[in-house]
Amino acid sequence: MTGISVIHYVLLSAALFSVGLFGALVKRNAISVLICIELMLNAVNINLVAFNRYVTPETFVGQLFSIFVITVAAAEVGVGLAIIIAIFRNRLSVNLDDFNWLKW
Amino acid sequence: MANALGTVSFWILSAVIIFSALMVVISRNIVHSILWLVVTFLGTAGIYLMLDALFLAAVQVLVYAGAVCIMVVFGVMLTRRGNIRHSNLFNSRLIIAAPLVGLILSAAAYLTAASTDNVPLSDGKVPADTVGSIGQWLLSSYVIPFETAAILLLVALIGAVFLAREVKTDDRH
Amino acid sequence: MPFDYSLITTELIVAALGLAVLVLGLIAPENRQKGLGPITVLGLAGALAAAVLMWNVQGELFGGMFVVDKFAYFFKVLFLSAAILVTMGCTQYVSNMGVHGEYYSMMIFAVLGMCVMASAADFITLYLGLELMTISFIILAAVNRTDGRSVEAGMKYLILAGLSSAALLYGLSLVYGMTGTIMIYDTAQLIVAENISPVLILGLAMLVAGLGFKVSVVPFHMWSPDIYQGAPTPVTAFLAVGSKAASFAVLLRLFAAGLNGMAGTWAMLVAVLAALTMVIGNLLAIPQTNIKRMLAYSSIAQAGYILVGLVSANEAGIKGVMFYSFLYVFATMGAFVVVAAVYNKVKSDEIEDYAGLAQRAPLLAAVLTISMLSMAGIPPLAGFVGKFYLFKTVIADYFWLALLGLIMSMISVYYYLRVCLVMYRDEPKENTPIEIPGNIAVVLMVAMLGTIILGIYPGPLSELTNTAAETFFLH
Amino acid sequence: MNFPVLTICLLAPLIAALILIFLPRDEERLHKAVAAAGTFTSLAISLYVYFSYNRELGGLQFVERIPWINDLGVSYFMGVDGLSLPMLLLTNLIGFSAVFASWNVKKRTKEFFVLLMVLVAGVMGTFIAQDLFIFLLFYEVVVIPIYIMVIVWGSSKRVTKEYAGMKLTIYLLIGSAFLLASVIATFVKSVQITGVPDMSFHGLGQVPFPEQFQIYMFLLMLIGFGSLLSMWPLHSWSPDGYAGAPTAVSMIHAGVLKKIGGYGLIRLAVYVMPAGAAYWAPFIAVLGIAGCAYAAMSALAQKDLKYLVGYSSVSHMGYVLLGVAALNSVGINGAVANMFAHGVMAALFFSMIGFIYEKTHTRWIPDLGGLARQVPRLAVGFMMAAMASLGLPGLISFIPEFTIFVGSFERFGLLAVVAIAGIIITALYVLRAGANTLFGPPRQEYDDLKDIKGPEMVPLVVLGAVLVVGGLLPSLLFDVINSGVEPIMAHIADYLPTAVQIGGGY
Amino acid sequence: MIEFAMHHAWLVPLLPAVAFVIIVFLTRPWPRLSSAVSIAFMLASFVTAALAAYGVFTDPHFKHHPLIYTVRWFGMQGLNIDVGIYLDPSSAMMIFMVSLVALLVQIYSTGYMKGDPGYSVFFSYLSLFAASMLGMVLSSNLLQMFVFWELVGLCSYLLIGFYSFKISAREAAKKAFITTRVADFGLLLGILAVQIIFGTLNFDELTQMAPNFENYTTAGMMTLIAVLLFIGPVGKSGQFPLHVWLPDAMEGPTPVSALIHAATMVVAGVYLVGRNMFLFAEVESALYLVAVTGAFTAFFAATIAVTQREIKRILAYSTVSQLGYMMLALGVGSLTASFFHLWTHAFFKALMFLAAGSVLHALHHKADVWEMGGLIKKMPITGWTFVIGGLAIAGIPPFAGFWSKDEILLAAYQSGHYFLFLLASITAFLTAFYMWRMIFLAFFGEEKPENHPHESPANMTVPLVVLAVLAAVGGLIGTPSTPLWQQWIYYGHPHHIEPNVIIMLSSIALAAAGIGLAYLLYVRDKEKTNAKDLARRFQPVYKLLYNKYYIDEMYQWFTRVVVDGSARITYLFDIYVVDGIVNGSAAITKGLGSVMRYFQTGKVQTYALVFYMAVLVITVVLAFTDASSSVLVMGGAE
Repeated sequence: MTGISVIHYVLLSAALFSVGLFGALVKRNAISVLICIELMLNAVNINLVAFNRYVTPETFVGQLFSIFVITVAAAEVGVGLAIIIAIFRNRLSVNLDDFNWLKW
Repeated sequence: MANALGTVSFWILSAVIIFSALMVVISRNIVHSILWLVVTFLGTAGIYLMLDALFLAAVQVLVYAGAVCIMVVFGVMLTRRGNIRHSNLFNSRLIIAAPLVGLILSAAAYLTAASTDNVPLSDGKVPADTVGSIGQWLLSSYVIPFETAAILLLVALIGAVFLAREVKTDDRH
Repeated sequence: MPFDYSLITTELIVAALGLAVLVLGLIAPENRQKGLGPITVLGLAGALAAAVLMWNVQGELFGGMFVVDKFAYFFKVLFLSAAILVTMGCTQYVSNMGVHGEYYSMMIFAVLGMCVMASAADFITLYLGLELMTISFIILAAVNRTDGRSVEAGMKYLILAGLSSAALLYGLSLVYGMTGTIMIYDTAQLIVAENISPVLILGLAMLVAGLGFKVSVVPFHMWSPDIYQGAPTPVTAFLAVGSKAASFAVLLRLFAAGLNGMAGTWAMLVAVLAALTMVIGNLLAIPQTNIKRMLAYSSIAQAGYILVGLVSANEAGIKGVMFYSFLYVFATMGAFVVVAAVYNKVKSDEIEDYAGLAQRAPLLAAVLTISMLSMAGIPPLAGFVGKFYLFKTVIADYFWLALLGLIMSMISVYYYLRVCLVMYRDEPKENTPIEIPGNIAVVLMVAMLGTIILGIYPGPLSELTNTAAETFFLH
Repeated sequence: MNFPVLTICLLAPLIAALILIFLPRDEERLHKAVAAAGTFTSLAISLYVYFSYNRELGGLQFVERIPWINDLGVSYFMGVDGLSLPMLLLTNLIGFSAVFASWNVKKRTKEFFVLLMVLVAGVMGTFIAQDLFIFLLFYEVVVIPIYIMVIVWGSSKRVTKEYAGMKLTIYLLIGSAFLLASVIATFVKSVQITGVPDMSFHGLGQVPFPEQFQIYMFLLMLIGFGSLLSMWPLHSWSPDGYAGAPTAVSMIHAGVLKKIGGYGLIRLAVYVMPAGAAYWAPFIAVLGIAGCAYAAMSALAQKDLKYLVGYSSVSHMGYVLLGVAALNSVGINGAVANMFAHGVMAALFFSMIGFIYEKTHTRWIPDLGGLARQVPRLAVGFMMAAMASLGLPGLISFIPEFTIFVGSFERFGLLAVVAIAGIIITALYVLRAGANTLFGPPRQEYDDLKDIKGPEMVPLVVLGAVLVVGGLLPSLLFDVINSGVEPIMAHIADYLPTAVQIGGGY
Repeated sequence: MIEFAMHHAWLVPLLPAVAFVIIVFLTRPWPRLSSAVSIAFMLASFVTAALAAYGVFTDPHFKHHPLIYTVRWFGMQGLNIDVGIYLDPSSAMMIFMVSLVALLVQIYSTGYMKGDPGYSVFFSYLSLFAASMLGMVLSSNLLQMFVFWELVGLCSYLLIGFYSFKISAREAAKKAFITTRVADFGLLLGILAVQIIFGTLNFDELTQMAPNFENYTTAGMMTLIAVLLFIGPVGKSGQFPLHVWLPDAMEGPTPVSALIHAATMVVAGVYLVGRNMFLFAEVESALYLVAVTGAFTAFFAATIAVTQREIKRILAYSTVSQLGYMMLALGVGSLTASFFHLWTHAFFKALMFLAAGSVLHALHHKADVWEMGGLIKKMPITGWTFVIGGLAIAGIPPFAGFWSKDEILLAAYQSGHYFLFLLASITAFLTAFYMWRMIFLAFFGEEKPENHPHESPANMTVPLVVLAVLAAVGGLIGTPSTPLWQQWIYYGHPHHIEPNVIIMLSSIALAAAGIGLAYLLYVRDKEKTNAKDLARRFQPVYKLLYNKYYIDEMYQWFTRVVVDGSARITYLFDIYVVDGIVNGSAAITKGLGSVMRYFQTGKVQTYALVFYMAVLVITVVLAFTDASSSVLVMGGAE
């Protein structure tokens, strides 16, 4: 593999992470932000899997790690959506900027 | 040949992932976003395949592209209000966030590129029985994280049910 | 690989208790739900007893992934004590809220997550412990669904915790990639000062951010005032104590042990962050009018003090962190239990509604005062000794930090005393005394006496933390 | 001495406080009685200790030492020497008097006396602790009770009592932050040098700290102790604080609490950091002198009695600093003695002002006048305090001042003259205050004032007696102090510069 | 008995002190008892003093070897102070005189103060004063002397302000205290310098050291010390320019004026200089300063006295003037003359004050001599004793004042200070004039119908008579033919000054002229037109004199404008600058908190933004500053 090294994957991960971050920072919709966080976690997973492949191919450390990350991410989305639903009932909005009762 | 194929597929997959991810962010309609998200996830699964992580690719498709996205769609439906076409707008932070993220990306890219020689590369072979090995690992060395993850899922489940449940008026005595 | 279950007795008890309470909560009739509180307390006490009894039983599981040393035990004892205190002290608050099973089980699972964190010696265990704790807290923060603020707190915590987890993970993945291991103590050998990959700098920043978020270090602190204010008081209390202490345990393992080779890179950074944290935490606490928010800022400042212990990254520093975290339990629990008790009666967290508390409930006023002063580090209360131990470790190299810390802690007295002013000087709006149920009184007395005794006679705890800190670098 | 006399002395007020907590709220007389009993016990014990202290032997006596925190080398180390003994006695004299000066407190007596007892015990602790750490434990115990007492029982005038209390508290605390930093650094350095943690004053005194280190540390300690001692220009908490505080607090604060600053300066800063002391001495002297003159001038412009005494006490502390800065036996002897003297005098002053305020509801000098006719005993007390304040021979403060003058004149020559000139200004403002308050045509509105009597007389009798006895028999004070100062001087002698002498040898 | 008295001379001051304590703590509610106690103890003290004095004056050994016994007072390394008794002819003379006058004044006061609500207190003060004064006289070292010096000042303060409800009394007391305090500042500095240079304050040791002062210090320093020490007496003995308090001190009850502000306390300064002659004698210039101050004060006060109207004020200025004489004598080096005048002055001035008190008593405190007249008929004892006093002070032989004043003039003349001698002589003339002006106005001439004077009771007149006798014959022990005084009281060696008949005669002539002029202006000229005419003609001078050269006003201006002004400025500086910094930093801290809290917008993505911004900053800073990272290394050498 002369063309593609681990660094390419890491760079891809960085890019994906940045896109996710960008989305998380600029979207109004809470669900959208949640999605973007998932993008960031995905980026991490790319990192983990790539390092697993190139650094520790014999063990599955990286892969295992990403499996757990996926698990946690799923759980987070579940809880997240539940909370979004709860707060939507309360405020009739999913715009994160509306949730500013707690401030200063 | 294999290398060339690998290189080409990497670039294609990368382009797909980044483009779809950008579309996730850019779409003004949240449903479109979710669809683009699926594309991203699928692209990622492709990357996993390239990295010999077959099981993970499968998990990615099942859990992410399937379960999570469906869940999110439900979330959207439950909280839908007003025009769906404008359900996923930008807020006013764009002007700061964009350069910020750009800078983070450049810093990360610069540092990553600078560390090319520092990665402790290994020439080891990937064991053939991926799924079996992962199962072995999970239930031996990684049993504590595994059990913790189990409890975590339980917690998330209970919590999600609890939080999303309609608050009954007689809930409070 | 031998698997010694006895090493995870504490975790097993807690997990079992959590499941039991969850199930009981589901099946118990409405009017019996109150019984869950005592059950929780008893169960946690059992786990605490186990942790204490196992003090000398040390070992590792899975080739060092799960380390059971005195350092871990110490923190487990701390989490469990805090959980017991907060559960006991806030039963009334919880039953007013009307959520039992879910609340108690989440609380217990949060403790479980913390226990896992305390022992975690690899990234995966660490991450899962952390996430178990975090998700429990997200749910706990939003547990009072009828209160918009509570849900908002949950919402904010969810988003920000997700973002910070992503940062943490990203950092962990880079460390993993640059070393090829996820074992913390192995990284210590692999990362040496002479050879640091540039990308590890990014990783380091991400790790600092991710864990700094959990311990609310400025500028990663911004979530905490909002969440502390919005979440139900017992949750806030436990968040302030447990979450913070567990994250410090992880922070110590990760930085003082794992990234010790990079200490030259991060020591100054941590020192600056600690200084920032102290300053911003204290300054922003000054204008607050809501006591929970004020305590939130104050606990940010506390994190700044504790972070000082990390700067030196040696046994003395770790000992300082442990010592301070422990006494911080008493102070914070004392303060928040009072806040909960007052809320039960007054239905307000505004400082102005504490008027005349000294006359309505002298005990509450006294405990709140003493707790706050301990946080400020006024001798002879425990906080003073704790600060002494912490600042002792940096005074030779970072004198400015120690001086700044001491000055800021004296400035903090300003806003603590404003509460005292209202409690002691003002006449109560209504003159009925606030009765204090037995269990709350016990918690308050424990918190108060703990604060005073640790301050006056810190010898035993000091010895204990010394031995615990000694085990830290042994792996 | 196996019997823990000092511990009992320390615990007596605390036990009284504990009893008070369990007494019912409305038993006001009982509260006062318990408080009086507690402080009396301490007073009796400290008198016993004072007079049974072996002056020929000197050194630490009545020692109790129990290991306390091993890794910090801390021990519960109680003992008295010639330095702490007068301060211990002073604390209890004033504590006891303060109870009676508060005899007319009506509001929330229980809390008041609980806090007062804690206050007394805290101050006492600083003076008998021979371990730096234990000293620090007691050092700030008192700040919070004082704050609460000021805001609840204090009085507002030019500034609100809330402001005054907060200023007092925060100011002193921030000052103490510098002290704490230096203490921690000193400790760490000492462990570095000797390898053995030891927090006792004696132990730290034996450590050969590098000179540069001593100079830095001394400065920090000076800021810490100096702000407590209301060293110019760190004094601005003092007048406001005293004005806001209730009588008992003003008495204890001006009387003894401030003295912790001077005491600590000698016991810790000078003793442990002699090279630093030698380096900074001229600077301290200048600040001391500036304080004397400046505060005296400010006092001259005051119309509120408590402000007047507040500034006056700043001025007097200037003398103490000057004595310390002299860094000779005479100067330090004088400084310690002056702390004692000023304590007694200031306490008496504040208690009398307290009574005046209680009875007339004003402290504004132009609103007063002719009280000598209506409340003669009060006037006697006031005048005694005033006379002591201006350093009248025959009362306690003259000899200490004289001693300070001798000590500082020897070292600083003409510089000291400015401070000595302060006695003129002092006389001016003190006499003006006395004259305008007590003398002149009696005012009708005060015709039916009741003179102090019964328990109210206690401060006057106790403190007045000390004023006179100490003035007539200064050796009672000086012999004890000297037995404490001599060892310190012997210890630091090597570091001191040779004295600037006027003319030839002496 | 005599031996006992001498060796227990500490009883002399102690006895009145005991009386003070007894009165204050026990007998205060019973006025008669209090006065009895006071007088009894004073009598005992007087007897002891007399015996001790007798002992001293019968044994020539004491001329050069004072009887000293001391006990340790307090001490430390570098400063040891004793208290003790120093009994030599001078102090023996002083204790005799002081206790005698004090006794007489106390007896007198039983009448004068009768019925006063503060009767007991008054006696307690008198006792305290006597104790302090006697203690001062007997002091064996400078510090002890200073202690009692201040205590007499205190008593003076208390007694001047005895009628404290009168604003004038209150102010006068304050003024007295503060003025003397200013002077004592100098004295204290002097004492400090002595302590530091010689290492001791004991008179006996200092007496040994002073002649060899070069071993210790320079002449300049010695002069400075002497001048500093002299400042104290300037204040206490009412020398120019610190004399201002003394006339005002007349606000006190008249016995007090007699005792303290005429006979005893005010001469303390003279005594102090005399006691420290060994220092002054070493430095010519200091001595000259003393002489000039004395002479000027004598003249200056006399000029003021000429125009004053109140009886006690005239006497007060006369006291200032006479004190100037004494200082002059000291300054020209004659301790003998100075103390001799001190001795005679004590009697005649006490006598005059007491007599004046008797007058005031009779006239219900009407003080203006112009409103009196012809009193001698209604008050013969008072009047004639006053006349004796007047003759004595004017210097008419053979009354006491003549001999002592003559001694002074002689000493001044012989020392070669002719100008001072001239000044002193003019003063003698003025003294006779203003004194007799007062006597003529008050006691002779027409009676004023609105006055209803009556002679005072026996307890007041008896002391007058005793003092009158002493004023008449008290000088006979120092006449040229019987120079007993000169043989006992001196500094160094006895003066054998040849009597100078010319000086003697001229002084008599001047005195007579003064009296005569007074007679012409105030007795012969019934309408006093000439006097009034003179006053009118020299209106500016008259006003200047009548207003005491406006010195009080100058001082008042100084205190009000300079002192109070700078006090005000200091205070404003304190609350606005020093406090301003404190409050300012507090405000900044609080302000920062209040401003920064608004960054906490409550919007979750803002928080996230800050979070990642921090990540960026940390990364960049660490990557580009940290030497241990390889980034820099890569960009550098490698």
